[in-house]
Amino acid sequence: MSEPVLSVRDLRVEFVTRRGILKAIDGVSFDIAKGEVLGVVGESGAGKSVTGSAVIGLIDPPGRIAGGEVRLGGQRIDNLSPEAMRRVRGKRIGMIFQDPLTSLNPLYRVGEQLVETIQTHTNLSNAGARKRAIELLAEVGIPAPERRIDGYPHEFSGGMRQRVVIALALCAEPELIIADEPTTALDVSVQAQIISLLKRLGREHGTAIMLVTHDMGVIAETADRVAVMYSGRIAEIGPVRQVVQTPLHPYAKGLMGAIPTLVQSSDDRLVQIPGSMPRLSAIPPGCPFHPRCPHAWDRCSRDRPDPIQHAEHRVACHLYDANDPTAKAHMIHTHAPLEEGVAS
Amino acid sequence: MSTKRFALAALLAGATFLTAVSVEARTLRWARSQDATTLDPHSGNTGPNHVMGHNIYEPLVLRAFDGKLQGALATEWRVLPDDPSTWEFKLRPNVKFHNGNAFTADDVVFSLKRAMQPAADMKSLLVSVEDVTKVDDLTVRIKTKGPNALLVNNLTNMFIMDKEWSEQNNATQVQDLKSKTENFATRNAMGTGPFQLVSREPDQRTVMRRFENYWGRDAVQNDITEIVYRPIPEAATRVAALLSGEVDWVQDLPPQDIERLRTAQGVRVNTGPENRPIFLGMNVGVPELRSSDVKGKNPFADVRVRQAVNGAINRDAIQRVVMRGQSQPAGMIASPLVNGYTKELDTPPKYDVAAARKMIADAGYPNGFSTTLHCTNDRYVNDEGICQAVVGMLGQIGIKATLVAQSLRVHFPAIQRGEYDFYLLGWGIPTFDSHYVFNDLYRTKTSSAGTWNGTGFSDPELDKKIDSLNSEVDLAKRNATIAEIWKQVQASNVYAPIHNQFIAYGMRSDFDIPVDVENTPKVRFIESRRS
Amino acid sequence: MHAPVPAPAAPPKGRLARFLDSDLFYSFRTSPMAILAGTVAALMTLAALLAGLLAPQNAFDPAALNLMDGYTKPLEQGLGSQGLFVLGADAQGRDILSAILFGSRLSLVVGVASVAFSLVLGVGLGLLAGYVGGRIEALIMRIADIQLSFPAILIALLVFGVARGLIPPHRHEEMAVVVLIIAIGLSNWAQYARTVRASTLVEKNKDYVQAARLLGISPLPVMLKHLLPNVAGPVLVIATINLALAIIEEATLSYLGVGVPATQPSLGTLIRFGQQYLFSGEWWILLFPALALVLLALSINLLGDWLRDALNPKLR
Amino acid sequence: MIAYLLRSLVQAALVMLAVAFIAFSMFRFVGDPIASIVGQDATLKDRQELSRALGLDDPMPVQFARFLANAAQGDLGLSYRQGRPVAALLGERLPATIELALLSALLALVVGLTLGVYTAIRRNGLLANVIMSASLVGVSLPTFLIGIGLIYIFSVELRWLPSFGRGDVVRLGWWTTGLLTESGRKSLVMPVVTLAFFQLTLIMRLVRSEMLEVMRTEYVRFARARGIPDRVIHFRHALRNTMVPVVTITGLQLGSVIAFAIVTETVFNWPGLGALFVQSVQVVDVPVMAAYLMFVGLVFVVVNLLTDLVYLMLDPRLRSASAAPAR
Repeated sequence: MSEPVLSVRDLRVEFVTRRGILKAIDGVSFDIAKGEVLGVVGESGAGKSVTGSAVIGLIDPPGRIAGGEVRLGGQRIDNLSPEAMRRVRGKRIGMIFQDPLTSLNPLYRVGEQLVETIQTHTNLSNAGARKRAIELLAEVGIPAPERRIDGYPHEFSGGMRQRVVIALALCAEPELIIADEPTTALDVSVQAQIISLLKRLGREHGTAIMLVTHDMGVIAETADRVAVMYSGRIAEIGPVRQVVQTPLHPYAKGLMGAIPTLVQSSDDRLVQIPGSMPRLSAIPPGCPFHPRCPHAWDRCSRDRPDPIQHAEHRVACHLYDANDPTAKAHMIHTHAPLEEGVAS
Repeated sequence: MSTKRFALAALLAGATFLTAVSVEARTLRWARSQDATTLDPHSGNTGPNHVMGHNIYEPLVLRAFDGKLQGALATEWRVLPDDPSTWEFKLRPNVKFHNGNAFTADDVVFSLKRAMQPAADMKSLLVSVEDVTKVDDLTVRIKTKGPNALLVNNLTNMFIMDKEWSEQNNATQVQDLKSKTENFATRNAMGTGPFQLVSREPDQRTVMRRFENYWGRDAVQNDITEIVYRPIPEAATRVAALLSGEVDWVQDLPPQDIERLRTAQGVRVNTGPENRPIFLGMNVGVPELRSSDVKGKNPFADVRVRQAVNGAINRDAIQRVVMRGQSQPAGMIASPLVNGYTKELDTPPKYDVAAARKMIADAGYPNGFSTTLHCTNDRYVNDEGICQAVVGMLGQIGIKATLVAQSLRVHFPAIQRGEYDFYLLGWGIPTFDSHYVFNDLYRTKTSSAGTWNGTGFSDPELDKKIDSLNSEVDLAKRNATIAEIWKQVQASNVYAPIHNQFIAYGMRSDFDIPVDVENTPKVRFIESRRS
Repeated sequence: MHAPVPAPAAPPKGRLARFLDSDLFYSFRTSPMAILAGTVAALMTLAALLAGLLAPQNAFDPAALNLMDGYTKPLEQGLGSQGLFVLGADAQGRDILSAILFGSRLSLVVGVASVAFSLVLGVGLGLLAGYVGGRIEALIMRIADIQLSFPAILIALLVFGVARGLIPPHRHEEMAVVVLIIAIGLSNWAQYARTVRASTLVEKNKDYVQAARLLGISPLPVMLKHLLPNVAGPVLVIATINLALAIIEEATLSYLGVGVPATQPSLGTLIRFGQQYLFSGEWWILLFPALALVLLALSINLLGDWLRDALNPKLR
Repeated sequence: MIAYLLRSLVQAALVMLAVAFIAFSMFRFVGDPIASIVGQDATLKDRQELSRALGLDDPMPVQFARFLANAAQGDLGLSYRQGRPVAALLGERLPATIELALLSALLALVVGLTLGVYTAIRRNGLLANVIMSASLVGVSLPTFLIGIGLIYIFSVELRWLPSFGRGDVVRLGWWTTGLLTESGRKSLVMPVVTLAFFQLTLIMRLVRSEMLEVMRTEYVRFARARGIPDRVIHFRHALRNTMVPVVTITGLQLGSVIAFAIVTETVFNWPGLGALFVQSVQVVDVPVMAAYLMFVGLVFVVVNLLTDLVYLMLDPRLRSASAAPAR
């Protein structure tokens, strides 16, 4: 297998506050291959967006990258100088923000913003950059781009604006696109269009895409692999089909239960997880999920689970620790469907 | 501005070719708190207006820095032996106006009549005049309605304009503030004085240039070629300007700065008495004070209360602290320069708080009473400070006075309307005669007399005596009446005299300008000192 | 089966304890500038309030002054009363320390009262504008615009002039403080109105307000309950900063000679008097009141500045 | 857009009318206008005649109507004190105040913007913190104290700069300027600095907080995510967006500089409108005060209009909204 486009190892991001150091991201590792779409899911506050920001180097004080490494095409980028990192942004990593209404500077024509970005990363002349901008707009499906290029953002509809945002992210044909909740702010009808646009672009350009969202539907439809985050850690990561259909981590199970359209389990049960994700300032020791976990036993509140390769999944749960003799007992006695998952 | 001045200067040089001998230009930069309201010499009877007048225009007679009467445009004057109601003035020959016109009797007749016009503020000094006639080119007679032995005293600020210039420029009528037009003479001037007007920007600056054909040029003892007069209302700014050398002369130096400036490098301070007593007036005429907690009666109507007020004022402390020594505590409303002044009368009432308290109690106010003291804050030397001190002193005898200090523009008319219960006033006496004091301050208020009597004090017997002074030609007899009146008004205690104020001129040390008793300094009398 | 561990119940805390644990107090505790400013402001306010007890002399009672103490230098004995004058005496023999205490009391009273006045006025008008809308809103906000564009000092001068015309002359002095409060208050209300109106507009469009409307219930009481906590922060910040402005404004009016009576000098009046002695060597008459004024205004400004940052977490 | 302008003009006229009414009515009762005309020896009869001639006996509405009618014709009356047409008085004083106000506004704007941007970009820098603290001291210093202090230091002690007035001015038509002479330029320094000080700190703090606000917006983050250099982000994206709210408030602030000059002109004896106003207040010179207020109102209206235009220029959203309100 060729080298992944993005390789994140043991990434840790901290926020220094008066109540101590908050660990927003704590030991996250994952890869994204060329042309692959990695979905990152989790509740808000789980650290998905922070992971995206950390990769592109947009963690602002009081936040900081406290450890680990981020490699882009094999090159470490987490320790680059601000100026070098700036040149990576937009050029090699594109980013799409959640709200197209606020992502564009309202005082400049979309063409100006496109040309500015293109010229930042290429040596194109004004005319050349404008030509390229029109091509980009056409590519993201904006009708009459020659005309619309001189429009102001407020003259575009929400979906069209998100297309402009995508065009902006594509300006320099980046290897990786981080899409942070790209459809959340859009109408349902528009969401599908944007998703298919993203998929098409990823396919055509071979761009790796990190798709951050809390919408399992979008993930299931778009991603090749998916990472489930909880309290700044990856609870489970694996191919989208497996993770969605046979989640291993108790949290993932609960999460997948929330997608009735995709998980057509026989009894139509919608798994609810009692409680809520802890605040960053109060992450419990051991497994952060243990207070809510129906399978938790004393070890869970003591040892932090490391990711364990389990079939095509990697899961951070003591239940799957083959070296722990008690683990199996806890699993068997509590949840029948899990056995099926493991068996298959 | 500078180009305009240059053009004017060039024009001037052309007109007066006598100035071929070049003299080194020397400018007197002169600052004072207020500006003249107009240059029209007959339009407003105020000190700042006369300051301008005395340098551009000239009267027939004037008072020098020391207050001595001397001839200006008149060389001799007398009452006609056969007619005590007619004065004759011999005019100075070979006098030229700034435009080259010769000064003649026509100009005098024109100017005096102009000053008697209804719109003229100066008319009150000429009420006794019936007619002015020309005898010949250099002789003028003034006929009065009855004998007026002191007429000449009333002419010291009566300026003579060029008749021809006035006619040419439509300035024969005194500037009338009722009509919405400006008089040519408001901002232009044509006199015989030692300086001629170059430019005037009201409230900003007035520039005058030496008149080379001035008749008295040889007697002038300085080489000042130009005057730049600038009003600077803020006292601190004036002093700063003097210290920093931006002005040469500050005409009204605050007393507190005198000591410091005396020791400052390059600055000279001259002080001296002004002919202007400062005093408090008490309203005895109203049945009930408007501002008092005593209802149904007027405490000031009781002479014991007035005596108590007089006795409660520590004039020495005011002189020492408020005035920094720049005043002479007074017991009468007349400076030593005034006819009728005596040292005995001027001895201030004894400062005795206990006695004053007793008098107040005797009058039926053992707990005192409240009233409002009205005061100027922009007219006299430290006027507001005097009033503050008085309020404190009266507080010690139980009179709770609230101080209201405001501009003279508000203060003076209210006095004239008799609206105040208790007020501060100063009284300059340009005629140097007691009659001016009696007639305006003590006489019963009518349309032409008692105009500044805001006390409501009225004594018909006294009025008769005051009026008799107008036509009394026997000076000895007249002086006896004056002494009699003084005795009577002093006993009334209706005013509480405080002091005669001194004024202080601060200047750069290459000037030495003596204090003018009328505070209308005439620059031609300045003796130059070049360092 | 392991029951989920219940979240630890927070121990019940008193109001004070909650305040002491709040972000606001933490921010205060860790900002040396805020502590310093708060201490200075508190001390000056306390001293001013206790002026009657602390001051060696009743600076507002002319009868208590001894003219012969005039111009006593700092730390010297007066010639008249033989008393010690720590900060010297002015031209009337008024103890500068006492004058500053009494003067700051007056400045603070005028400042606080005028701020309260403009706050009530501005919040009321802002609510009215935001809630009623339409022409009334347009009118109020237009007036607010105009008010904001005219400097407070000019408005205050005008109000002062009007009041002078309406009040009979012999009552001018007793009314002076009230007039001053109204004059300054009337020149500062617009900011409150703007802030409150903006918040009201936001609140007005919320679902519960619409629901109440549909149900025919007046949404105003509920709205106020939601609204007031929201605007409390910004209004408090504006009020603090305006307090400093009001104190300066009062000083400026008194400096221009249209403020309080000279026998009851505020800090501005003292500076006006003191300025006359700028060159004559009696520096203490100007310097100490000026320092007191700047210190008072600066400490309040610092507090306001800190408060704004502290209440606006985005800035942290 | 024309309707928009028309509405602005009508509003402006209403503002002017209100200002005129306030200007006229407030000082009508204060003091005694007659006192400023006649000298100390005026008789009661003189006073009554004068009162009649000036129309001071007429009912208030009549006086106001007369005042308005005259003002509309450019006749602002005759100064009670100087006996000269008020229009001429204002005209003489106008250049001094305009010159002072414009230079102060320019100084306040340039320095305020620069420092505001600087302190926003270097939020936690030492110098930025020093500047911010200094600005608070500046806000806490009353204008008159700054003036007094400057005079004491630079005129009295150092003798570098003149303490009062405009110095020599050059006349250009009806305009006068102090910029063309050395003494004129020197005279401008301290009043301009004094007047600009307060506005400068206000603008600086406003720019800083608005810019910080803008720097937190999504589009700035997005611009950073696109690799746009900081310089471009600060000065192209953030600054222009900062300018939208700043322009409104700054515009009004700068308009008020003219009236703010009251105190500065008094301290420096600057021969401008503000000093004239204070003098007029002291002597109850109603026509001058009324005219001055109307002038300030006019400045407000004009500045407001200009601000609206700049606003339109800066913000395309408004532009299209006003061009096609139906959208």
